[in-house]
Amino acid sequence: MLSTRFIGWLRRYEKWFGIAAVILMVIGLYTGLVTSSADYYQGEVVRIMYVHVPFAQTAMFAYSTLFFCSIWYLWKRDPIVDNAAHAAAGIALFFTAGGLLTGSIWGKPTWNTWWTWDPRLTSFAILFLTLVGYLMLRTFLDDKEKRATFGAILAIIGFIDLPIVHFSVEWWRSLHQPLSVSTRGVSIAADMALPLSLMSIGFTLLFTYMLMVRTQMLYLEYLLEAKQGRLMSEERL
Amino acid sequence: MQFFSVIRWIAWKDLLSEYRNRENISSMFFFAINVILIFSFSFSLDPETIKEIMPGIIWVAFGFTAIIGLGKSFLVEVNNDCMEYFQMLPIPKGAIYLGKFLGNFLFMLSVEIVLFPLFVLFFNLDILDQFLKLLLISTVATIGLSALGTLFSALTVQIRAREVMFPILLLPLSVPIFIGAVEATRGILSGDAFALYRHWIELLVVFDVIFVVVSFWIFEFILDY
Amino acid sequence: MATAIRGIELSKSFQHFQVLQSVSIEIASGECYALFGPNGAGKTTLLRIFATLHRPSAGRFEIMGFDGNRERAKIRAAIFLIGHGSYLYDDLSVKENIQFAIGIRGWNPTDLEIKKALDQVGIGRFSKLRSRYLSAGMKKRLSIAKALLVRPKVLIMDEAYAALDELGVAMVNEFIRNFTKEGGTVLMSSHDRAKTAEVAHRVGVLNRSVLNEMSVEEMSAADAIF
Amino acid sequence: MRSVCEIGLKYRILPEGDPLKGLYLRWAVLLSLFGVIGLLGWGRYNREVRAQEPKALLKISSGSDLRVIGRIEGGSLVRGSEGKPFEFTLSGEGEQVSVNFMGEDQDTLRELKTIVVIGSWDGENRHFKAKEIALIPNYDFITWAYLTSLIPLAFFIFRMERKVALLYIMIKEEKAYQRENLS
Repeated sequence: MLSTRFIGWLRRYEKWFGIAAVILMVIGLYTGLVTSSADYYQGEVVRIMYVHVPFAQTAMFAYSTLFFCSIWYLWKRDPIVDNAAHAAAGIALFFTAGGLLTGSIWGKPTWNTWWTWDPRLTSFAILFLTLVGYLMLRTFLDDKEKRATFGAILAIIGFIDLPIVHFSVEWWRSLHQPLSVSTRGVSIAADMALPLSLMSIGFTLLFTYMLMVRTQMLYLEYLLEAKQGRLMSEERL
Repeated sequence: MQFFSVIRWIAWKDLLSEYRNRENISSMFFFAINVILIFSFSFSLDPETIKEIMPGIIWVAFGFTAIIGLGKSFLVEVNNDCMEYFQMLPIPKGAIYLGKFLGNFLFMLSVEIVLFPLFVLFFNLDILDQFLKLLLISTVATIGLSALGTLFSALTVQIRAREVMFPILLLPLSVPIFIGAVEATRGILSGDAFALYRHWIELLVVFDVIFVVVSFWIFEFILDY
Repeated sequence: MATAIRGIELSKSFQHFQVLQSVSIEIASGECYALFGPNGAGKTTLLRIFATLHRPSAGRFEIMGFDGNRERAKIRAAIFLIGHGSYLYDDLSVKENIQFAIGIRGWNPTDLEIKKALDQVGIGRFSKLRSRYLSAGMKKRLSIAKALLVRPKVLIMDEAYAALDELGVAMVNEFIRNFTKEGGTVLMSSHDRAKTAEVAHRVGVLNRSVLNEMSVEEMSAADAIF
Repeated sequence: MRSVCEIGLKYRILPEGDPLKGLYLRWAVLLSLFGVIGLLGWGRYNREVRAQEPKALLKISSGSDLRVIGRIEGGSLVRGSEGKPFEFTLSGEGEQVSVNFMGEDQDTLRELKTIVVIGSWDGENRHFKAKEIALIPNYDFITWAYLTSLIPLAFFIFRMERKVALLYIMIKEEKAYQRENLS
């Protein structure tokens, strides 16, 4: 069973992840915005990629974390894993919204539309709704164990559903929309690959850092409430 | 064989209660009729347009039916704390899920079968010769919908804001079912060859298998959190 | 005598509110143990932990030698809870409700057995009535009829005499006496000292999440037990 | 299974000093760091991406490596082939300049399209010799994408860290870690 030792560990090591993330992101942003060249077809707009792709990747990464934490929770029933899952869900929701937003802004100049029913966009929209549902479900449940378990169930079901959504939309789109608007990625030149990989790794580290901070936050909230609750119980003695 | 007897007992109980009070089926049925009526007033009824929008109308009506019917399916278990009784039973909990799923599936399917003639009536559709194919698609789509709906009904029935949470959870995750069902229905109504929409039915079957199995496995945690 | 129920340092908190604090309890087979305590003392919570409805926040328990965290299915096969919930379906008749509740446990009693059990708890003539029309006392009797048919090794009764009339109380006491004589264990909570004294072998007072044990004589002699 | 609280007592994880002060200091450094990158990006935009209108071009006598934005006038485009340059008139804000371009045919080179030409300007002949053609610089999309993603991200993390710091302070004040409350 993971324990508060784990929280102490988070507290001790979180800063290294944060620092590494900031260094990589600073270099990544510098190379991305200042030194790298523009894309042959898209021009300068391709620079949105350096923030959009890491956002989307991090969202997927955070959702996978939520999925694995959920399975782990159902297996071991360790409350701190539930805190981690809850933290991952909040972060995943944030990055999903950011990914959708930056993707939309990128889509306007490249495909001349804010939104298209692309499989990836659709699965991200579904992911967004699932995460909102997850967090809402948690707020509506009072019992701590029930909240953790039901949340975990929803997260697992949603994670399994996501590839099916992606697949079905792909089929559906091939029927209804001409594939003239290609939403596949741009071919990557060498001086684009550097900022992109820097930002990707940086965001992964940043996510780890955020997960560590947020898990602590949720755990401490619980600890504080438990403390106050115990004071309440002791008043009766 | 206790496993199958549990499924049988649960389905027996649900069907008998439903036969006695008819709450669920009648509310599903009349709700769906209202949806059909509103649609028939809001669209012009020339035959070409109807063919284009009909699959959507059919599955919107069935979707609402699912929200009304499946959402309430675990209410009867909560009313007299029967969920607790299930929790204390020394039996595999997945069997309880399958029993509830079976009942829900039968309710949904029977409502859908009754509704098809009404579509013919209100929209002048000529689907009677395709009825068996429509039935096949309804069956595979309804299995998936009931599998997810039964699970989410058990998940949301004990919480505040149950009526809101159930569709919020069910609808996004059942997007593949609706896409598959609408496309296959469209294929039938426009008289396409079976091979042209067969892959949608296969998709629905895959979805059904995955979600029945996963829900069956995961249901234990809902009862025994 | 073998130990039927053993709770070791059980604690439970709801929403950070500690209901039970390190409660240890040991009940032998064939014993009837009665829990007393003011409202909100944690009696129901303790019973529900033993009925595997709640997981303890800390501590562990065993029932018939089975571990409370790992062997819950085996515990569930051995226990039966008569609690606040009636576990009835409003649109099924009394008899159908019993058929369902027992049948789903894997045993189909004959009509005769059901009739006998219903007669024993005094609601035989209502067997065709839909359970939505039953009164609280009749629902309680129906639960006892289920217990008669299930024949568990451990019977857990929350508020054993609640909603029952005098005949019902006598019937319950008679039932408990027979049940313990045959080796069954009863863990019950109650508010009626006089009636409990007729059947209980030992008594525990749960007050402010702490358990104090005493004998039946001590309880009957005391002016107030909490 | 021991309660989380109980374990919390065993491992002292409370921070030393005032966690809020360190937080604000850290964020001041971070914001200035990212501000510098923003400024560098802005500088690069002015240097390499921003394009002039033809009107501004007419005011200078000559120059090379200039970037001019404008619309290709309808009917003015003469397509070049083997060795012959493309010729067209670029217009914007009522002024026009004639442009020739040596290079390959491109999708963007069509009448009534807005493009950016890069090359040298001959003020006396009012003639622009383009060596490269670029897309319209839509830097506002890029700016929006970065601002709408990174600013909320910073805000999100800042609030999280601040909450953690505050929680540590509150727990310290509540003395949640002292043994005396546990029997």
